[in-house]
Amino acid sequence: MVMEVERISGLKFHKKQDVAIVGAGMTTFKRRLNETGKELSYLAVKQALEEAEMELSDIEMVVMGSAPDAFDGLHMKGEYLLDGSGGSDRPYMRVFVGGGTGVFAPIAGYWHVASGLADVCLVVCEEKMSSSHPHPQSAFKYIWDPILDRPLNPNLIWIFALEMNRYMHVHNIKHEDIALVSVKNKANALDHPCAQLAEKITVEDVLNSEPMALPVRRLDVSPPSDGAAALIMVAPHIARQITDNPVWVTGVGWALDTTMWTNRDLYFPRYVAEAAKMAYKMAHITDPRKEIDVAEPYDPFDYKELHHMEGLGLAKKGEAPILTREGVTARDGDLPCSPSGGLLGVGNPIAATMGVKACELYWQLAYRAGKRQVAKEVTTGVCQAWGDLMQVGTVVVMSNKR
Amino acid sequence: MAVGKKDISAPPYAEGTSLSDEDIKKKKVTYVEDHPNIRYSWTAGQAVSKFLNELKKGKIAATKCNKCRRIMVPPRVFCELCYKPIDEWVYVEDTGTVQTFSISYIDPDAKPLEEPVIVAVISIDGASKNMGIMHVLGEVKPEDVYIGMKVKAVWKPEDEREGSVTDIKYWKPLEG
Amino acid sequence: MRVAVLGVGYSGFNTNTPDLNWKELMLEAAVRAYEDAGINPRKDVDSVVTCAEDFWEGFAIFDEFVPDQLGGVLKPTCTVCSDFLYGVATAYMQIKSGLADIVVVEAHSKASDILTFGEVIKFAMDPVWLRDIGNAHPYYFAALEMSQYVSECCINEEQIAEVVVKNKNNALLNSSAPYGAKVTVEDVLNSPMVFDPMRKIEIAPVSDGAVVFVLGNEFVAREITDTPVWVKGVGWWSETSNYDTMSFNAMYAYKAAKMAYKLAKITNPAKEVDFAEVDDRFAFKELQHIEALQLSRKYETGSLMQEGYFARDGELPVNVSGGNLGVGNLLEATGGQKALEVVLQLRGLAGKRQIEAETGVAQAWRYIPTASGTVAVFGV
Amino acid sequence: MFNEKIVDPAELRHWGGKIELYWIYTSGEAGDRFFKALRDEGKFIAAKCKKCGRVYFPPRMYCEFDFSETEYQEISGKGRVRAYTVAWLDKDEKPLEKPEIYAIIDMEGTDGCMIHLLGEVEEDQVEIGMEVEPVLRDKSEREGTINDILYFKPS
Repeated sequence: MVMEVERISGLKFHKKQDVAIVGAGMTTFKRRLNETGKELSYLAVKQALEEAEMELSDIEMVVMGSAPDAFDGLHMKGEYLLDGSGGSDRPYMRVFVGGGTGVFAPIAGYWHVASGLADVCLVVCEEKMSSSHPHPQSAFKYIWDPILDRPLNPNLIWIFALEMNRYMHVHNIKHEDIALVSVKNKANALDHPCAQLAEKITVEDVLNSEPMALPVRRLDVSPPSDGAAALIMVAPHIARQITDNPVWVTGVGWALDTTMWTNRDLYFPRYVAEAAKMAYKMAHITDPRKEIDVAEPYDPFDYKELHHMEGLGLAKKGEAPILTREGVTARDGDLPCSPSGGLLGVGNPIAATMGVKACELYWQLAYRAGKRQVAKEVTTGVCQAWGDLMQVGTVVVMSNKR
Repeated sequence: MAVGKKDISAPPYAEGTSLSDEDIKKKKVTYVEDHPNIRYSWTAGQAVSKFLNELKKGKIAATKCNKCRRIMVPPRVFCELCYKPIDEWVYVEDTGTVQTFSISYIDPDAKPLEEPVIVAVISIDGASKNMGIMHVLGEVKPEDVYIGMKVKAVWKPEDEREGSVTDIKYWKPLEG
Repeated sequence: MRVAVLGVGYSGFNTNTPDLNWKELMLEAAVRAYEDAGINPRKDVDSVVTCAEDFWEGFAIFDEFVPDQLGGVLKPTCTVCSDFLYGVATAYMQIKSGLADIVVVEAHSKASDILTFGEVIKFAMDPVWLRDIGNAHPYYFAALEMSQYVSECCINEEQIAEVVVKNKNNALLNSSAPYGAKVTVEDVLNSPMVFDPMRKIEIAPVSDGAVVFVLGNEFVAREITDTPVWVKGVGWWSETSNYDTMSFNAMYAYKAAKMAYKLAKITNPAKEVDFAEVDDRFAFKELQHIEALQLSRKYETGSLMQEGYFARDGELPVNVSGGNLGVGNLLEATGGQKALEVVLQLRGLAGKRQIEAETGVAQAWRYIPTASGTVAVFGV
Repeated sequence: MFNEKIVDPAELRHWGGKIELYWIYTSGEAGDRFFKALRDEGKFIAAKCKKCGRVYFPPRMYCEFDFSETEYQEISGKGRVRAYTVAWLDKDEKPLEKPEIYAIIDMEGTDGCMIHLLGEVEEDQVEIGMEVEPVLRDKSEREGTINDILYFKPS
């Protein structure tokens, strides 16, 4: 018989030290870049080091986040990207939760510092999707179960279309309402110097764009890109030396749902809800809608931002489209969502989307987002990513007050 | 440690060198093309082997957990929620309900398809609620598909079946 | 906050596993580990860490196929693209940072599913500078390193043959080591040379298996057992990814060991470490790694090997389990098998190959073409 | 965790499959410079760190140990064998028609090295410390890849 351990309560979240973010950087996101993955990582790290006014020798440990090896076309791609990410001659580790890696890598950075093993940890995310042929999407053929799914010749978009349709059906949401997210984010991206697909479009443009896997149309989708991003996480005594206004990581959470994605109702992302529960508990947030000032929910597809807002508790189930229509999620709204322009506007180099999620949230809370700075005063924000087969939720809560 | 309390109004970013597909075709930059021969033979294992063998016989096999009382398709040897071995194998119907669907105009390589494919998550009759599989629909026009539609499997002739999920050609609307 | 090993489980190790797919293989190891720890994974586990690389499995995102069989559904579950011991390090940090009280670490090898093993290793090489050169098996990369090592450290063929002889004979006492054999130094020296100066018998063939550890903080450990095995230190280090800046001398293992020893407060490893399980996927690597772990001095290791210093009944036994030469190349589970052997020895559960020990070290390398590795120190 | 298992090998299924993708890898900023010089002029280029002075070969756009920029400089392309191996097996572990000699070659005027094949030399004549020089493909056949260097031969 299995004996059940009596749990010691109240032990959780007793970390060795707090964790602050003091620098971030990213490269432009483009359909195809000449730089190798290593060189892209280097460019992003260089920016982050510059912002923090640090040298590479100040970095103690490195965390790499990068999604499938099939994109860059390298087995053990973490090992390949090592030197460009500043991993030469130091502890270096790659973490991976599919598309959720962009926000998961900072979580791994968090435990490197919070455990006391490192005082300065560099987090780098890179993706070079253009290497994969015949099309970057072809690499997604191999995310399916080789025996149960792959014989049906699936395309990655299928799974999103199926989820989107279910979401629209259950809450009776119109495509027009969902398209507003694409319109908003692509317009927000006009202010992002790294953006690949920033443009002013209308709801009609989205609804009339080329069908991919209905209900998903071309403009509902973020583009595949090449790019990299970097973030520097430090212990409090280091942060103090660098800046008067660091941004603190106050909560992290992640959760992975069952592999059998066809066995659950897709209308609600319970994996995000679980991850958010963990992060909010840690950050002592009880009413996210009131306590969160700015959010960067993961938006590889326009409906996904809405879906994830509901998972994050920023909107009630089925309410996210209404908030979007009312302008609440606009950059000058009460709860700005994806002020960076998100993946829809800036681009979607899978893991490197850390640049528009975690890095953007840091910049917003540090009041360094320039033209993209949200109108309202901000203290606490949340960023989130999703990954795998509708499975992973990764959530980071940051605050500019400790 | 470099110490300097800075005041940056906008974040820095690094410009990469953008290339077009033309640049590659015209060899404006040097590159390497690789077509590796990477092959696998994935072991189906206990549950999936049995599932495939039963498909060959024209039946959909499922497994049952007597603790949570779920009947699970695709079958597995353990219940992932109770974390215990399954209790028995049962057969489920080859009819079901469309949970959600999509009309796909692209193939796995994102190339356009001449005829769209209708793909659906179908919850199988006889299994527990929401126990679905992903498959394609046929004998139906895209505009006629709706969530909640009852469908039935159309099997390949017995001599063409090979113990694969494609032994079911597609699922068609169940009349009446 | 100290970190303890609450339970271990494994499946294998076999040359092939035609009856179980990767999920069922992981399941078998996990169930045994949970039973060993006496916990209910659905209730007690806070976090699950899997160590896997996509192309060892044949998927684009292997992380998808992990949670169910480990009891990790809707729990914090993630993949570390590295060896099992990196997973142990991750768990160590998660526990120390208060994110989790109990963490499960898993790694496995389903190498028998890979039909083109050489092609997969080649796929790890830099595509622009290295991958396309010549037609040989990428084992040549290790042979180049061996060539430099033997000339630099004056190692002779007999000393390397001795590693093979020791490990293959040790493996005969390990029922889960499929490559055990009664061989002599002459047998080895008469065997075919395939990557001069490397012989075929010096290369560990692949095998299948899974290893699962349940790790917990000291409060949980005290509740479960009076004599826990502690994770005293972990270390991991990367030299570089470029062949031109690599030391080809296991500097990664030296630096990783330094980090682990520091955490474990070990100042004189040669005295304080009782035994070690090191990566010997190529026979010469064992000598390199012993040196890097500071268990012997440079230029001495080869002759100590010949004197039986590292034998099962020697001063400082190394690879009592049979090592990779005896158990096989377990891909990312390599460090898992090493750590498993260390824990079994420390708990007195190693059967016929049991030795007397209080502190053991497990070490693994990230395989061709890398210069990264990891070390963990366990003790009672 | 198994109450029963399939024992009949004929009932146990396997599913074959190939990764049907191909990849195009750009040589990158430093690589492009090197391969264009090699292809068009038959020249070898290395990169020197502006800060620590380390000369990298293969060249790269950054110094991996201090992340400073590098400057490119021409080198002779000659080198000295540091280590070598004679490989008899191909990537499927079948015998190669002709054994291939791989070597780590320390490149003259740099702190770096190159891993490449040796040619125009018998297996038993290769020595550590041997001086070698590159043999390039005919200019008209060069493609701007690493195989524009056919092999290194004793000089």
